[in-house]
Amino acid sequence: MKVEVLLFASLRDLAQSDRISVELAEDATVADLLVSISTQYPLLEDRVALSRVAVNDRFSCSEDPIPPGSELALIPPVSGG
Amino acid sequence: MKVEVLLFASLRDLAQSDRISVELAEDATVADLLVSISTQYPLLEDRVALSRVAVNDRFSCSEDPIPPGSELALIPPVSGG
Amino acid sequence: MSNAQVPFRAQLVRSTIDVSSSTSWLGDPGCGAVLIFCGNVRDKNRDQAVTKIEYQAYETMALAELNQVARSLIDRGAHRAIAIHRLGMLEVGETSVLLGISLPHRKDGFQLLEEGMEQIKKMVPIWKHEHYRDANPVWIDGS
Amino acid sequence: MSNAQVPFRAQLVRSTIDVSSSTSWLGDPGCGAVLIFCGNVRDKNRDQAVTKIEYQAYETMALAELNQVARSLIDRGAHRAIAIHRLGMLEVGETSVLLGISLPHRKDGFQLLEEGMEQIKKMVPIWKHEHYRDANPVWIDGS
Repeated sequence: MKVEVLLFASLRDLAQSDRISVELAEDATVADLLVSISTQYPLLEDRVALSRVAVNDRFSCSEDPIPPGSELALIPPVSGG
Repeated sequence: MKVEVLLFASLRDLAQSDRISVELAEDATVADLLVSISTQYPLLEDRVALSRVAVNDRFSCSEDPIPPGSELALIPPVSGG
Repeated sequence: MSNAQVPFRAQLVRSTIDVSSSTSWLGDPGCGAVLIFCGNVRDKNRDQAVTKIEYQAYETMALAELNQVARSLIDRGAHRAIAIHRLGMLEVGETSVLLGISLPHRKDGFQLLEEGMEQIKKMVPIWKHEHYRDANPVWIDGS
Repeated sequence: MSNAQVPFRAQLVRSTIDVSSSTSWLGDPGCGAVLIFCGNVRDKNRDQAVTKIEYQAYETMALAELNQVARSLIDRGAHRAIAIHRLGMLEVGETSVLLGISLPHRKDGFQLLEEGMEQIKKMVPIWKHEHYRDANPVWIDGS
């Protein structure tokens, strides 16, 4: 399946877009998503290693599945406050 | 010597005045002052036991002397804030 | 809870954060203590002279996480809690974040406020784009 | 220290304490953290319904001690500190005391603010005369 992943901060600047499209296996987990991003967008690889994935506005764990239709986002270390 | 001692809160209500006059020996210390207040104003005795003495706007210690002309005050446990 | 039905509140705003309206909202006749933290833009970071900071958020999630921080402060003893984060470009000295709580006694308030700020710093997806006097702007996001 | 020569301030006042003017005064381009504690009149104490509280001070000494508290917060890392206590009769919900500090980083601020409040509660000669719905007023002074 093809999913969209929202980008922020330096990731957005690097990709020159606020989202990327990623090819995934149907039963992909969050860990698989991170690997796929790094493979398909080598420019982002360094920062992906530091980032968490949010699924539908919540931080996820590596082994979580990716339900079709979810809103996905790559969350680098936050610096608000 | 005769000194004036400022009163506050319940002490002021008990004495029905914002100050009392106390007879002291010339070389009296703060500890002597407390004893003299209790002797000369028995109504205040219970609360005097809980109070500190301020000499010229500063908390004093029992053994401190009482310099003539000082502003003296009896400070029961504070409850501001 | 006299003047609000929900005892916690979270907001993302794009204009000045008004500390006095937050203080009023936190007021509660059963609370003797109100504590407020404001995070302001500093003129220096990592030895660089900072001129301004742009804050970018993943807005839906940031609001959900701010709400979660405020709610957790209620769960841990605050009677009211408010968390506000500003987005967009801020000048030095302006307030980027306000966290406030009210509770019956002050005793536990200081640590609660601190823990709330730690949560915000860790969990809320907002990022700074720092602008410097003598260098190009940098995203502060683990880079 | 851009907008004041003396970095600490203490006041005794007889009207509403304005949190926003204190917040403004605390602002400093070198400070990323502003913390404020407000002590408000609660509607209950020792299981009695409180209707109002009168605060009485030994004014010269109270001002000196408040100054001392603010100064000691500067000595321990705050860049600015303000301590304000209100006197006279206050209604439930009104603010009797405000303590505020600003400092470069938030880390030490919470404990510093707490310690400042402990100092005020212990050292500043001010007393409450609590008025109750169902009983005569009582001085809270160790009685």
